[in-house]
Amino acid sequence: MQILFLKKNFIESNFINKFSLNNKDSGAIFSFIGKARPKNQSNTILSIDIELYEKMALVQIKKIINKLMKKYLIDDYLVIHRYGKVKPGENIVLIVVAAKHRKESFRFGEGLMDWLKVKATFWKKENFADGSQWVNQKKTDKEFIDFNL
Amino acid sequence: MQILFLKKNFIESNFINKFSLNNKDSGAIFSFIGKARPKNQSNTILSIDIELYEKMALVQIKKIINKLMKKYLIDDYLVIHRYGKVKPGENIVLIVVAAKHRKESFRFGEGLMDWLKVKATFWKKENFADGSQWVNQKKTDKEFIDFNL
Amino acid sequence: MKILYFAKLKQLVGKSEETIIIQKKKKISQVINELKKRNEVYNFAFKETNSLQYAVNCEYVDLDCFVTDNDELAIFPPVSGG
Amino acid sequence: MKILYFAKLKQLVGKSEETIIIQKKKKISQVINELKKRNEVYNFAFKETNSLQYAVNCEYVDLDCFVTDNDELAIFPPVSGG
Repeated sequence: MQILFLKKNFIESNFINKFSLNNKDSGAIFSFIGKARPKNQSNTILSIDIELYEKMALVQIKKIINKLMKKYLIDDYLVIHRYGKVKPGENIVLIVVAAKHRKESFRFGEGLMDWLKVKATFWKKENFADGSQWVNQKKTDKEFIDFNL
Repeated sequence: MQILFLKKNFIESNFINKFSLNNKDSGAIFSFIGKARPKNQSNTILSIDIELYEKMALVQIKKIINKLMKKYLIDDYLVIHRYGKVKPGENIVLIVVAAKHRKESFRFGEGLMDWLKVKATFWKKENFADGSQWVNQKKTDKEFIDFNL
Repeated sequence: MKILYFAKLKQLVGKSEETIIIQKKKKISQVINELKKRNEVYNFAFKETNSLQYAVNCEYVDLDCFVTDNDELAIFPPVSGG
Repeated sequence: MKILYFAKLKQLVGKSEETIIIQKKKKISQVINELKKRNEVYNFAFKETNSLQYAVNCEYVDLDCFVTDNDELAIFPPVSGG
């Protein structure tokens, strides 16, 4: 039951391994890693700056988790999100969920990512060789929230 | 693009870490670990014997993957399944999927697990202190295939 | 033709594989009826043919499928991996 | 009342936070109208108020929401984490 905001790159496997060992009795461990991509269409991304409104991100992610925990029976979760400067290939987000049954772990993990994308107060700016650009919220993510509110 | 059947326990994080590094350009890495549970209802499970019809399991898993790859755009996958004697808490199955977008990695990974449960030729026998019992296919898994055939 | 048995069926039949001779072709249901006539062990093992699954050369088939002497027939209870 | 700006809006306004005085209570839309009157920088930054998001004390609200002097108002473009 942990939410971490990290400034430095992290090795996902250390966290997944420890999480899995801590939840030996859970039959299902779901995990999702979101990584910084090297290109935006044809533009090479040199780095991504992630801005964070920490206090609100924590409030919002806890709210999402409370809501999902009422719907799906899970044993444990871990959420890690980077902020600051991120290089292509590095991890941005890691979600790990332990449950007795795989379907609950899938629904919880996927729902957490869907809501995190539209509620957690992070903003990405992509830096190119010739300038930089704030990342817009994805249309499909926006549609998800319009549909589910 | 790897399918492994392992007799010995494996550390999932080693595989996930290597897989993630090999797919630096994929924005989304999905993974699912299925572990041996310590109890069946109130009966303590001492170990699980997993029987494998290897040739057919490989044929069937490849078929599932080919079908899913026509529906979902993914970059890479890894499937590991144990056979032989497994102790509670040890990993039985690991699925890792790399894709450009998270939704494709989720749909592919979840579909792969759903089909694997009803098509891959593995059989589990749970060993208790006072005997052993073959595991029946779950009703929900059976319903999935009846609905999707 | 090679016949493979797995899991509980293997325990009931008491062996993991055997070879029978198929002249030309035969339906799987017919193969099983002939096995059941051998003795009580086979008769009991194949009591509920509808709760078993059948594969010819690694592909799922049903009881109506024909097999020839070169095929590999596998018979087993529903799988329970993952 | 503390106002926080994030991401592109922070760049446009040229600061990450500032404090204004609210007597009794005011709608957020009214707060923004007053900011826009200050100068061209604010006027431009808040040109499209519908494409911005608003939060009071870490909860999402809309432009009709009232704020008081003890609140923390945050204004930002739609989030893009994950």
